[in-house]
Amino acid sequence: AADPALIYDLGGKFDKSFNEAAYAGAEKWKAETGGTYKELEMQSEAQREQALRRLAETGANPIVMTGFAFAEVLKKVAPDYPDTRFVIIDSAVEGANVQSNLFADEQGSYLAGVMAGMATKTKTVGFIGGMDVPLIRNFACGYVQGVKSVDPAIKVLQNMTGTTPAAWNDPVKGGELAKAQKAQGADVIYAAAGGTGIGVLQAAADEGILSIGVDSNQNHLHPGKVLTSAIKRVDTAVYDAFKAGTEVEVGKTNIWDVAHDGVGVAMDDNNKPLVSDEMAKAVEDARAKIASGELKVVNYNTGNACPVQ
Amino acid sequence: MDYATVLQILDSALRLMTPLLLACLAGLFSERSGIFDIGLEGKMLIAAFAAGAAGALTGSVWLGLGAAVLASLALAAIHGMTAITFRGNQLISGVAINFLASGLTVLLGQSWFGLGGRTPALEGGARFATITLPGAEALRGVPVVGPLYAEVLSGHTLPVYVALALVPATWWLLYRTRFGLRLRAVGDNPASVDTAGVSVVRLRWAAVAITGVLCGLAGAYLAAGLSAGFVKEMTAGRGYIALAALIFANWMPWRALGATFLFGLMEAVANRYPEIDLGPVTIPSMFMSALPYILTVIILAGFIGRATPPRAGGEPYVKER
Amino acid sequence: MTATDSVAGRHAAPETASVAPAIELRGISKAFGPVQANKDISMTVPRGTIHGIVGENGAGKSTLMSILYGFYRPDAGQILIGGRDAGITDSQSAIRAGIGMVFQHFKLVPNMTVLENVILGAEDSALLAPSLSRARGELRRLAEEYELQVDPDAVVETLSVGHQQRVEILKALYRHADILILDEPTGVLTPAEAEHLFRILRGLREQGKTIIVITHKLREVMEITDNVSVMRRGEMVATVRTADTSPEQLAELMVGRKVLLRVDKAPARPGAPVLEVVRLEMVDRTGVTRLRGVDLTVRAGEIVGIAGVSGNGQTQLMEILGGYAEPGARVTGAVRMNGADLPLTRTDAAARRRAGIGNIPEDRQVEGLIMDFSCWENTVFGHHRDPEYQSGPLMDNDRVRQRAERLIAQFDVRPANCHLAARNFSGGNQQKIVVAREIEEKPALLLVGQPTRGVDIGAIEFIHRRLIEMRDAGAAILLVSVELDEIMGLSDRIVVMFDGRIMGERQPDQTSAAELGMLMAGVEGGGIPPAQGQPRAHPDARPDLAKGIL
Amino acid sequence: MTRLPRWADLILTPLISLALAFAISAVVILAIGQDPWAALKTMVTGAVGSSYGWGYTLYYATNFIFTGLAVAVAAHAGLFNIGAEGQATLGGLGVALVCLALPWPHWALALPAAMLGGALFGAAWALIPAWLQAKRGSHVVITTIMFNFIAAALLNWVLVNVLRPPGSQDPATANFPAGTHLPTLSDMAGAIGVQWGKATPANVSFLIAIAACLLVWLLIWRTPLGYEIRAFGKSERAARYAGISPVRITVVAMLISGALAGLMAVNNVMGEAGRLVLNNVEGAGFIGIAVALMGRNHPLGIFLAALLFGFLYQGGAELALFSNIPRELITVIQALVILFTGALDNMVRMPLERLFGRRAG
Ligand SMILES: Nc1ncnc2c1ncn2[C@@H]1O[C@H](COP(=O)(O)OP(=O)(O)OP(=O)(O)O)[C@@H](O)[C@H]1O
Ligand SMILES: Nc1ncnc2c1ncn2[C@@H]1O[C@H](COP(=O)(O)OP(=O)(O)OP(=O)(O)O)[C@@H](O)[C@H]1O
Ligand SMILES: [Mg+2]
Ligand SMILES: [Mg+2]
Repeated sequence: AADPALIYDLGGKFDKSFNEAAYAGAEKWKAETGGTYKELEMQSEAQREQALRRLAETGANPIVMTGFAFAEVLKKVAPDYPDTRFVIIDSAVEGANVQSNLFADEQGSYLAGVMAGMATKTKTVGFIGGMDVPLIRNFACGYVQGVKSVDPAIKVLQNMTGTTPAAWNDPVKGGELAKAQKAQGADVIYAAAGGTGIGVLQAAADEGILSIGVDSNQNHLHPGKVLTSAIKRVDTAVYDAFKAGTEVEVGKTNIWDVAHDGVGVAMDDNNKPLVSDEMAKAVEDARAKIASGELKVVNYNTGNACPVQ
Repeated sequence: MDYATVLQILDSALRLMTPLLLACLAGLFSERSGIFDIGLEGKMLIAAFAAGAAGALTGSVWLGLGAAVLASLALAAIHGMTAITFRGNQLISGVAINFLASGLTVLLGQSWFGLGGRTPALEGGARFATITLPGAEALRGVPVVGPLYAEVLSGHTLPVYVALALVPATWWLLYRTRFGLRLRAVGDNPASVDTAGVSVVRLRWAAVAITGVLCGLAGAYLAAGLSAGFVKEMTAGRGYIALAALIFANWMPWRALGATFLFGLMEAVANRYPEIDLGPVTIPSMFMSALPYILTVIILAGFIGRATPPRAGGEPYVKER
Repeated sequence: MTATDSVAGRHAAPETASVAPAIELRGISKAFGPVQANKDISMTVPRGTIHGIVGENGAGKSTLMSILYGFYRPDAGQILIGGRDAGITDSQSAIRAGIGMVFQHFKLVPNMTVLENVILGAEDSALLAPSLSRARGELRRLAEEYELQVDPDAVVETLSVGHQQRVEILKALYRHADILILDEPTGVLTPAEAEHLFRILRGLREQGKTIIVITHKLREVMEITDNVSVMRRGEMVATVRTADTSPEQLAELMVGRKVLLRVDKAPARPGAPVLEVVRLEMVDRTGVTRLRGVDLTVRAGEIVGIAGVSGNGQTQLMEILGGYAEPGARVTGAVRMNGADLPLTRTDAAARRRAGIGNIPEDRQVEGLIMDFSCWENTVFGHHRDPEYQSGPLMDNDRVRQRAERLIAQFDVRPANCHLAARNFSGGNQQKIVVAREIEEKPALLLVGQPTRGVDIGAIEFIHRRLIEMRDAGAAILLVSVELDEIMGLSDRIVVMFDGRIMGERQPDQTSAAELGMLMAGVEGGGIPPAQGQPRAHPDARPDLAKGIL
Repeated sequence: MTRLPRWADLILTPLISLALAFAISAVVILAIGQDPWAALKTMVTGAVGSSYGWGYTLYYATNFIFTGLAVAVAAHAGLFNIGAEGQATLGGLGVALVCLALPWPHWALALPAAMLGGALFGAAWALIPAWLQAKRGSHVVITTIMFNFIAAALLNWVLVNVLRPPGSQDPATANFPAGTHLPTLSDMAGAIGVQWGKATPANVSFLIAIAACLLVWLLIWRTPLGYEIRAFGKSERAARYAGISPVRITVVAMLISGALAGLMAVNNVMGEAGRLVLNNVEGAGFIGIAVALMGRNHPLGIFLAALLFGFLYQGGAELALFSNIPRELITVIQALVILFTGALDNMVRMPLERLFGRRAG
C-alpha cells in the first residue's frame, strides 16, 4: 500500500507547537502500525505546490498538510491527482478528494482565558500572537471572551509578533514582547505564536510570571510556570487520517471543537500546583456549556471582528 | 507615556542594542583596517548557533561563548583569506559568508539535534546570568534616578556590560595606542604603513580576528542572553543593521553607541507599540518594523550627515600588479 | 659611435674612497610579470654625496629605489650598505639599515596629523603619548637644523604638497636615516620650493648623509648632484661624474640616440578669437575657490600655453572648458566659442565635442582611455554617439575598427594591433591613441593637457609636430603643461596661472624660465627682468635648453 | 602579470572553482553523516532525470536568468546590485496588479501588460538607490540591502491590508483570472504534438528569459548605451571626460537592472503561482549574484550558470524529499560556489598563472 505523507508548514516540524503536534500524531501512528511515512518541511511559500505535486507523483496517499496556507495551492493541485487523497488542517477546501479539518480555536482559547482571568492578580493579562492573520485573531478573540467572562474589568494586552511567516519563528522578539507586557502589569501571558511562543514562555518563566502555551501541551517546558496550554488535537487529526490511509474520508469537513475533544486545555502534573480546584471547576463548567451549545463562543471569522476587546 | 513605560522601553532598548553594538564595533575594527565586512550577519549567526549547541551539550555558558567565538573566528578567517591573502572581492566574500552561515547552522543543527535547525533550550548555567549592579535595590527608592539605575542599568547579562565597556575601550585603543594608530593608518593608506616598515597583512589579520571575536560575543548573547537557544535565522538582519549603524556612526566608537542605541530604541518602541495610532491614520506595524531600514537609507542619503568611509576600504592592498 | 659606446666602461665607482661606499647594488634584477623592470643592475654610491638617477619613464628607476628601500623584493642581486650585506627584505629592515625614502606619490595618511604620520611605524611603546611628545621635540630640533618647518598638529591633507614633502623627509630623518632617497621630488614644486629643497639636501650632505635623487629634469641634475647614473629600459647604461657631463650627453644616454632638443615652427598667423573666457570663477564642492576671474582668449591658428605648478586651477579650467567639471562645483563667468556663449551649468562633455572642442586630457590612463577596452573601442571614446559610427540603434563596429586601423597606421602606434586592450600599450603609445582620436576629429579648439607626460622623446617629437600642424591648419590650441620647456617651445603666447588667477601673459621669446618661475610662484609681475635671470649660473640661461623640451 | 589565455580565464578558472566548491560540499555532506555520492545521484536524477525534473529545473533557471542578468547589467556599470531580491518582489506586485486589474481574455494580451508592470515596478524599486548613489554617493550595496528589507515589509503590508481577499487567512492575493494563465512548456510541447512533461511550472517565460539574454548581449556590446555603461563601469572619471553622465548611467543601468529583476515575476508569480504570495522571490535575487559572478556577467555564461543553479535548486528539493539531508545543504553549496567563483577567484588563478607562465616561457 502507499505510504502516507505529511507536510509541515513554515514554522517547521519542531516548533513545539502546531507542527510538532502533527508530527506527534504521525509518530504515534508509526509506533502503532510500524508503517513508514514521508514528510516534508516547507522553506518558503513558493514551494508548496511543488511539494504537493512531488508527493502525489511519488504515489504518497493520503497526503496530509498542516496550515491554512496550503488551501489555495491545494485547490489547484487536487484535481490533477484524482486518485490521491488530500487532508488539510486548519482550512476548508472543497474537492472530491479533499478532507478538510477545522479547529474551534476560539473555544480552546476561551478556556485558557477563563484560567488566565482566574489566575491573574494584577487584573491584567496578555496575549502574544504570531503572524497577524484572522486565524490568530480568532485565538485572541476567544481568549478575551474567556478572560472577560471571569471579570469584565480585566485588561487584556494584545501584541502580534509580525506580519510575515518569520513571525512564527522569532523567540527574541517574543521574549521582548512578553517583558513589555509584564512591565505593563500582565502576570499571565498567552502565546499563540508557534516557535515565537517559546521565547514568550521563556521570558515569562524568567520574569516570574505565568504563561499559557498553545497547540501542543507545552506545560513541561517550564514546569510550574506554564499555567496551561490551549491544545489543539492536530495529532489526532493526523493520526486518524494516517490510520484511515487510502480510505480516508474525503469531500467533507471535520469540525474539531470542544464537544469532539478537538480543542481544550492541558492539565497535567506540571501545572497541577497552579490550578486551584475552583479554577478546574470553572473550566469544566465552561467546557460543558460550550459543548452543550449553551455557551456560544464567537468565532472571529464569522464577522471579521471580535465582540470584546 | 508614563515613566515606568519609558524605563521599560529603555531597558528593552539596552538589551536589543547589545548585539547591534557588539557587531557594530566588530565591523568598526575590520573596516577601519580597510576590510569591508557585510558578513557580520553570518558570523553572528554561526556564533549564536555554536553558543546554542555547545551550551546545550555542556550546560556551560562559558563553553558556549568559547565555541561561539571560535565559530565566528573561523568565518572571519575565511574572510581574511579572501580579502587579505587572495585579494578577492570583499563584498562577495561577505555575501558568501552569510549564505554559508545560514545553511551550515541548520544543516549541522539538524544533524546533531534533529530539531529542524533549532538547538535544545538552554537552561540555567547554559545561559548568561543577570547581574544586579551594586546598590540597585538600595537606590530603587530614589526618585527618577533610582528606578533608572535599578531597572534600566542593572539586571542585565554580562555581554550587555561588556558591550558598553567596549565603547570607551575601543576609543582608547584606536586613538591612544600604537595599534590604533596603525589600524587607522592601514585603513586610510596601507602603503603608508607598509613603507613605514609595518606589515599591512598582519595588521589586517589582527583587525579581522577582533571582528571575529566580537561577532562571536554578539552571537552568544543572542542565543544565551536574549533568548534560550538557537533558532534558525535568529539574527534576523541584525548584522545589516549593525553595518548601517557603523555608517551612521561614521566609523567612530562613541557614535556607534549612539547609533546602535537608536536602532535598539526603535525596535523596543516598535515592540511596545506595534501600530502607532495617530488619530486619522494608523502607522502599520510593517512600517515600524521597516523603520530602521528606512532610517538607514535616509541617513545614507546624507540628510543627517555624510559618511566618509576609510579611504582604502574595500580595496585589496596590491603592491605588484 | 653611439652615445652609449662613448661612455661604456664608466661603471666603475667614480671615486675610489678608502671607506666603503654608502650603497652598493650588485646584479639587481626584477620582473613584474613579463615586464623586466630591472636587469642585472649594479651601482655604487659613495658616502656623503648626492647621486642623481635619470632615465625615461618606465626605465626602472623607481623600481630600483623601491628595491633598495625593501618595498619590492628583487628577483636576484645583493644590496650592500656600508660594505656589508644589509639583509634588506622589507622596509622595516631597510629603515633599520638607515635608509629613508620619499616616494613620488607620498605615502602619508591624509587625515592624520603631521606628528602621527611621523611616528607611524616608529612608535616607542604600545602607548602613543610618550612617542608623540618625544616626536614633537625631535621635530622642533630637525626643523631648526634643516629648515624643515611644519606645524606638527596640522592635518596632512590640509598642507601644500611642498609641506607634505617636508613631512616625508622628516619621517625619514626621525628614523635616523643616513641614506635618503627622493623619487622625482621636484615634479610638484614651484621653482622656489625646489630651490628650498635643494638647500635642504645640500645641508644634509654637509652632515655626511648620502642622498639619491631621481629626476627627469637634467638641469637639476647638473645643479645639485655629484654623480649621475643613467638607466634605459631596465638597464644601467652609465654612471658619470656630473662635472664631466652635459645635458646633451645625458639625453643621448637616456634615449640611446641623438635627440633634437628643440621644436621648429613657423611664426603663428592668428585669426579670429575662437575661445573667449571671461571672468571665470569656480568654487568646488568642498567650498575651495579654484578659479578667480580667469580671462583668456585663444585665436584660430595659435597655441596658447598655460604655465603653472599643477594644482593652481589649470585642471579645473580645462575640465570646465571640456564640459566635465566636477559635479557640485559652482561656476560663474562666461565662456564663448566663436562668439556664442557655452552653458556653464549642466555641462556635458559630449555637447562640447559637438561644439567643436577636442580634448587631450591630462591623465590618459584615468581619463583619456578605458584601459580595459580594446584600442579600437578607445578610438571612438567620447565620439561614440556620433551618427557616423551608428547603424540603426546599434554601433557600427566594423566601421570603427576600420578607422582604428587607419589611425594606428597614421600615428605609428605600436604594436599595430587594434584588438589589444589599451593597458597593454606603453605609455607613449597610449598617448598616441588619444592624440590620434582627438586630432582626427579636426576640432576648432583643441584643449591639450600635459601631452607628453610620461612619453619618450621620440613620441614627444611626433606629438609636438602634430600639434603644430594643427595650429598651422587653423585650429586654436590651449596647452597646459607643467614642463616649462614644453610651454616655451610650443606656445605662441604664454599665460601663467597661480592660485586660480592669471598672473600675467608673456611672449615666449621675450621671457625666461626664471621669470615664468617667479610668476608661477605667485610673485606679481615676475620680479626679475628676463635679461638678468638667476644670479647663479642656471642651466636655463642656455638658449638651447630654454627652448628645448627636456 | 602573466595573463591567462582567454579560454583558461573564461572556462578553466570557473570550472576549477566549481569543482573545489563541490568537493568541499561533499566533505560537508560526509560531516553530517550522509553519503555524498548518493546525494549527487538523487540530485541528478531528480533535476534532470525526467521531464518532470527538467520542468522544475528550467523554471528555477528562468528566475535565475532574470536576476543574473539584472546583477550583470548593474555590474557592467560598476554597481553591485544586491537588491534584485527586493526589485523582483516589487516586480511581483506589479505583475499581480496588472493581472488582477482586468478580466484578461487571453494570456497573449495579459503577458505584455504584466511584463510591463513587473519591469516598471522592479525598475522603480531600483530607482531610489540608484538616484541616491548618483546624487548623494550613498553606497548602492547598502541601500539595496535596505531596500530588500523595505520591499518585504511593503509587500507584506500590501498583501495583508490591501490585496488579501476578505476572509482569507493567507497573506496572498486572490487567484489571477484564468485569462492570465501562461502556457507551460509542456502545453507548448503538446501544441506541436510532442508529449513533454506535465504539471511543471516551466512556462513561456523561459523563452522570454532567453530573449532577454540576447537583448542584454546586444545592449551591452552593440549599443552606444552599452558602450557607455561599460565605460562608466571601468572608470567614472573617464566617463565624465567622454561626456557620459554618471548620474544618467547609474540611473539607467539600475533601472534596466531593476526591470530585469522585476520581469522575473512573470515567471514565478504569473506563470507558476497564479497569485502573489509572500516571499515569492525565494532568494532568487541573491542567487542572481552568484549566477552573474559565475557567468562572468556575460549572458551566455549567465544562462549556463542559471541552469546550474536551477539544477541545484531542483536537486536540492528532491534531496529534501528523498533523503535526510535538509534543503539547507543547497544554501551551503551556493555559498561555496559564490565564495570560490567570486571571492577566492585568485586562489585558483594565481597557481594557474604560474603554470601557464612556466609553460609560456
Ligand atoms: N607594481 C608594479 N607592477 C607591475 N609593473 C610595474 C610596477 N611598478 C612598475 N612596473 C613596471 O616596471 C617598469 C619600470 O617602472 P618604474 O616605475 O621603475 O619606472 P620609472 O623609471 O620610475 O618611471 P617613471 O619615470 O615613470 O617614474 C615599467 O614598465 C612599469 O610599468
Ligand atoms: N603595469 C603593467 N602591467 C602590465 N604590463 C605593463 C605594465 N606597465 C607596462 N607594461 C608593459 O610593458 C611595456 C613597456 O611599458 P613602459 O611603460 O615601460 O614603456 P615605455 O618604455 O615607457 O614606452 P613608451 O615610450 O611608449 O612610453 C609595455 O608594452 C606595456 O605593455
Ligand atoms: Mg618612477
Ligand atoms: Mg612609458
